[in-house]
Amino acid sequence: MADFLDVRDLSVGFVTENGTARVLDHVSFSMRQGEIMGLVGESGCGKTTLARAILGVLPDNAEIGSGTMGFDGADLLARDTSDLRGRLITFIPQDPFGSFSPLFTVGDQIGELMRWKSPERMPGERRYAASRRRADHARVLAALRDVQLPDAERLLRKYPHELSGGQRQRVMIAMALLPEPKLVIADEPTTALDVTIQAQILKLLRRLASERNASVLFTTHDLGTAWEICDRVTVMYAGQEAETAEVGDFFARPRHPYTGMLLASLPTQGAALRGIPGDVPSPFTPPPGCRFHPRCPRATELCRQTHNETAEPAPGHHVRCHHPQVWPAS
Amino acid sequence: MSILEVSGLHRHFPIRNIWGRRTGWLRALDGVSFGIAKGEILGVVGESGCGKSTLGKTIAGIHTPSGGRVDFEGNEIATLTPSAGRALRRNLQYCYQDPGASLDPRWKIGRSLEEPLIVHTDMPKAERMERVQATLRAVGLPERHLDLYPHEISGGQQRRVGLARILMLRPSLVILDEPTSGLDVSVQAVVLNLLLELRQEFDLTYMFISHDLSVVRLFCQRIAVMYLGRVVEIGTTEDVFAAPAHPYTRSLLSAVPIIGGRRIVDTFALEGEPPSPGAIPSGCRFRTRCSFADAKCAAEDPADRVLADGRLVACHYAEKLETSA
Amino acid sequence: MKTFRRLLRDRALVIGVTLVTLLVLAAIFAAPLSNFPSHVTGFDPSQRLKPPGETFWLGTDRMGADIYSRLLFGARLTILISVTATAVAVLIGVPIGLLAGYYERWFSDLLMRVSDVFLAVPQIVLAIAIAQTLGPAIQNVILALSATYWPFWARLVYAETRSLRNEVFIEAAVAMGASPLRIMVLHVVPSIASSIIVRTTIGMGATILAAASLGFLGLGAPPPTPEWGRMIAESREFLPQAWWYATAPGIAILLVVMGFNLLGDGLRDVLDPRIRRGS
Amino acid sequence: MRLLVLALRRCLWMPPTLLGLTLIVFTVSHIIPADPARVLAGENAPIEQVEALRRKFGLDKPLPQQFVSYVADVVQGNMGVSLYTQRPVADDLVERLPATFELALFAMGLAILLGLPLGVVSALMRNSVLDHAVRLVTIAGLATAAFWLAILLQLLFSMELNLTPVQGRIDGWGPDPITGFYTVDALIRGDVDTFFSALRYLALPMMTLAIPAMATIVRFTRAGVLNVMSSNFVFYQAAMGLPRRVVIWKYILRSALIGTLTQIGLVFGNLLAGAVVVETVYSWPGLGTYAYNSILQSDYNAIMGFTLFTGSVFIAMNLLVDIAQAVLDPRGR
Repeated sequence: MADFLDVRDLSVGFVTENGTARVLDHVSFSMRQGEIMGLVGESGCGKTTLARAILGVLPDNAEIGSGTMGFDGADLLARDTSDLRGRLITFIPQDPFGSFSPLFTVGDQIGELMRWKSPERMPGERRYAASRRRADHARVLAALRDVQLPDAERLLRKYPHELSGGQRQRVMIAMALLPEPKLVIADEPTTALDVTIQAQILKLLRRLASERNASVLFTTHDLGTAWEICDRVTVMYAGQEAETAEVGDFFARPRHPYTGMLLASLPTQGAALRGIPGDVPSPFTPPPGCRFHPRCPRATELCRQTHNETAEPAPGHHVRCHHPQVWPAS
Repeated sequence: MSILEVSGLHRHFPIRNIWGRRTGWLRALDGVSFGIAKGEILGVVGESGCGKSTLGKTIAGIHTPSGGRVDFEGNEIATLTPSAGRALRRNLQYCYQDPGASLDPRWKIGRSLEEPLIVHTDMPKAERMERVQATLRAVGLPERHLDLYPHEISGGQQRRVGLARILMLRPSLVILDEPTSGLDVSVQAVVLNLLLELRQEFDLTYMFISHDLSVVRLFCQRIAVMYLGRVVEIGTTEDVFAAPAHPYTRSLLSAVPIIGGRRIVDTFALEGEPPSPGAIPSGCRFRTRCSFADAKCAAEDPADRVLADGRLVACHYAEKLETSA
Repeated sequence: MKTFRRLLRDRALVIGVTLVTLLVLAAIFAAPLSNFPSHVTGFDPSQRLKPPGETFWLGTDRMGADIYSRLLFGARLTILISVTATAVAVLIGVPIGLLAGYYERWFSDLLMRVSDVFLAVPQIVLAIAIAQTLGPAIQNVILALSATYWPFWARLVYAETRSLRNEVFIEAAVAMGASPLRIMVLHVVPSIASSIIVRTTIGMGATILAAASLGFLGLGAPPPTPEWGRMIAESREFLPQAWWYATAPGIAILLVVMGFNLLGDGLRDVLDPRIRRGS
Repeated sequence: MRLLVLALRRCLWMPPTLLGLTLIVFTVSHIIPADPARVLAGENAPIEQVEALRRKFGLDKPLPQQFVSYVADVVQGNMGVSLYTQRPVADDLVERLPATFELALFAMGLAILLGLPLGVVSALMRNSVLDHAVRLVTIAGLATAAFWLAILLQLLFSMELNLTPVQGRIDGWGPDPITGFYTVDALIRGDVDTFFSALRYLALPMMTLAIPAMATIVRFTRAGVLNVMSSNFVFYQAAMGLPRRVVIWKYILRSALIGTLTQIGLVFGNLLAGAVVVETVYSWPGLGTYAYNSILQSDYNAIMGFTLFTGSVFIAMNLLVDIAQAVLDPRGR
């Protein structure tokens, strides 16, 4: 099955007063139709930048150094994607509260989305015909019921500040699925939620994604969440995609040293706590070659000098490392 | 001998209507009782709105309690005037989620560390500086940091200075409010190790408030689970994680992802969201979401009961619940 | 060195600093700089209403006095009034705002209600009423302006202190046992100092405008002391022939007030880099 | 319902504030000057006349009693008699009110009509040539003395280009009042010539008052829009590909307006204050000229009446702004 989203050799830098932050370094990354792809990594690893690059909403001072982004037959980088956004690719934010305008009701804001992005809208349509408005309204009510929100009609009349965190995130999921997108980009959607609410949202997202056969790119810094909901997982480190694998393989037989050490420092492991010595490199002065080499026990001269190509030591298991043996056998 | 005994602690915030008249109470702490033994690490867990931070701040004297007793090292400190309370609370320090944020950005680090000694002791200057340097070394920072401003050092180093400031008065009990939340996994491990070292070196007792159950499981010896302003279960970490007695604790633990283990997307059952602390249900506060609730739960708010294995639980049917996870 | 370079790059600040320095220099060296220092009180009717030329760079007024020299000496008055009035307003307003903001008790509301009442009356109107009853004199202008401007600082300091009150490092200082006075003096004041400085700089500009308006209405310093506002009032009779008579003092006021406003804006960014640029 | 209660609560604050205002005005007129009676009678009035005045106005009674009687008078609308016009001050104020309000409303309208869009556009096109031009004009606008600007405009438009009259409010006698607003009355009567004549007179004073007001509005709108543009919901709407114009003119503008609204209340207050100076330059027969003349004559009661009146208008204005804000911002409800 052809890869449905194919990011190749993508480099992104942010031009600032004190130099350019090279946040993404020749990242290649792909997703298959209908799967939930995890994009994990610690803060500052570039996962949010990658997600926003796909969405086409990088800030003005962003500079795309290299790379192509094939999606549904077109190169996202080459064209203005505002017609795709909200239609074929939709977005679920981390902070549901801030993503609503406080001055309009929930109904107004969902209505606004449907006006421009409803699957029934003809491209270039100017007038919002009453018939389409009614059909969209029915869709909205169905979608809200689908995300287990009782009394949808009354909810539409409420203002965002009258909803709880969990309710708002459910509305966000409904809004992301209403345009019947091919790809949903969820940027840390459960990070701001309590653990019992997070569990409900993950369960809901998993069910809806499979029912609608929509692919989901799910970014998170919490490896537990990735284990819960993702089919495949990619871990990022300092702007490089260190390792990608099926979720079982990824957690059981990690091959990239960073993945291994990261998993080892998880509190759930019970063993004595071991952090990862050293600090994450600054994007302004990234180390040459593999960016993990200053902290890597396996680092050799090769890692320090040459660009780390992605190898596939096992089927479907990609590791961007010169020594991709299974961890911890160093 | 327990260093801290809390009994029936209440803290209510008034709810005012548009006319400014009080129409009800936000019962953030609704009768909390527990004790902490010397040298122990007690974990206090629960979701947002359960009152765990309010509990920490009320014990530390930042909030004045609406009722109940707090005995710290033998002295009753809940009902004292702020100034009298402050003297007795010298040995009890409260550590904010980001200890670095408790530093005045316009003060040099040395001065921030010296302040507690100036306020509480009449140590001469030389002795103060000597203790400042010793404590700074204890948290693993070089002496030259004394002349720097907080924004001139990294977030991690600021966190260490914040901890050093708390240790200046050589407290015996430190209340840690969510010290690891928002931190990346690798940084979390570094912070927890530092806390353990400091506990060793300064013979500290910790009250560890957190919503992250996997960290609490690793770090604490005993755990108190809070829901809507009350402690619903207290027990040793092994017992609570092995066989949770209270239905809420059970749901809470079943919501924690276990890498390599069962997936909550298949097993998790709890529905709905906790009611607001301003409108706590009658009887048992968890009954609106508990699958075992019956008429008795609706009528009577269960008192704290001690089970056979010494565990404390606030549920009428704790023993009879079948052990299904 | 880096901050100095950043300062230079900030055009608003540079222009502001130059204009304000020019004002100060003009005031200090009014005598040597001016062509006709005697014209501060003396005059020469034979030179009445001369247009700008070599001798009278900015022309002469109805009494034949050199406008350029009178403007220089007027600068002294402008600085005297704006500095003293603003200083008095700050000395009254800041403590009130600090006390009202730090303590959340009955008197903080009372203090704020009182400052609301003062704010309810447009400044210039109350200043007129006060200046008029006390008669035209510099100290009355200063009293009138400071009496009506202190609420601006009370309001500003109240808001800043109230928002600072729930900052973590203040709550930590309280929890640690520092006394309220110690916290106010050692923590609160230094933290809000930068916004007070910014507000004071901009306030100077506003005070100069108000002082000029009082002068224009004849409530400022009595003649013959050179006062920019009154010079413009005098010029009205002789328009449009003596166009320079009205324009010169007006431009002086414009440049000086602009100087203070730009200085204020520039300082806001320099003193408090946390506030995102471009506001 | 909540909104009504909110407004009512704010109204409750009005009487005490007004009382406070009266106290200030009373202090200024009765306590500060050494001998109010002497000031009232005038410098060279004989002693007997001063004594008569002292008894007449009860200035010999203890101060608190004087204050109570002063408040009692004011409440009944009796603000004493104006020395200058020999008529009750209250009547003078009410008679001259429409002229000032017509001028103020036109100036405010112009300031908002130009200020808001300019503020939004200069925020959207940040650091463009337009943005810098607007900021320069704004800073100059805020630094210009209103009375000087008035004289300059007179110099340019009236005297040099004589497009507009130098002073006054209308040719000959104004239309007999229905609302007291010349432009409105002219329109009601369909009398086009008077309408345009009134407009020609309004032009310069309106612009003089509008420019500083507009400068303030541009400044706050620009800051408001910039602030809102960095908020999460603007990013979310961009991520969902909503048309840029919808995001700007519907969502961003409305949020930015909330902040600007409070400033508009302040700006209107300063506009009223500015009228004192600007009306005198254009000898516009409004409250401003009345206040100016009463200053020249040191006509006590008139000055105090004017101060009290403008203060109450200002307080009412702030109340209106608060209510409008509660209407616009559902979180307040």
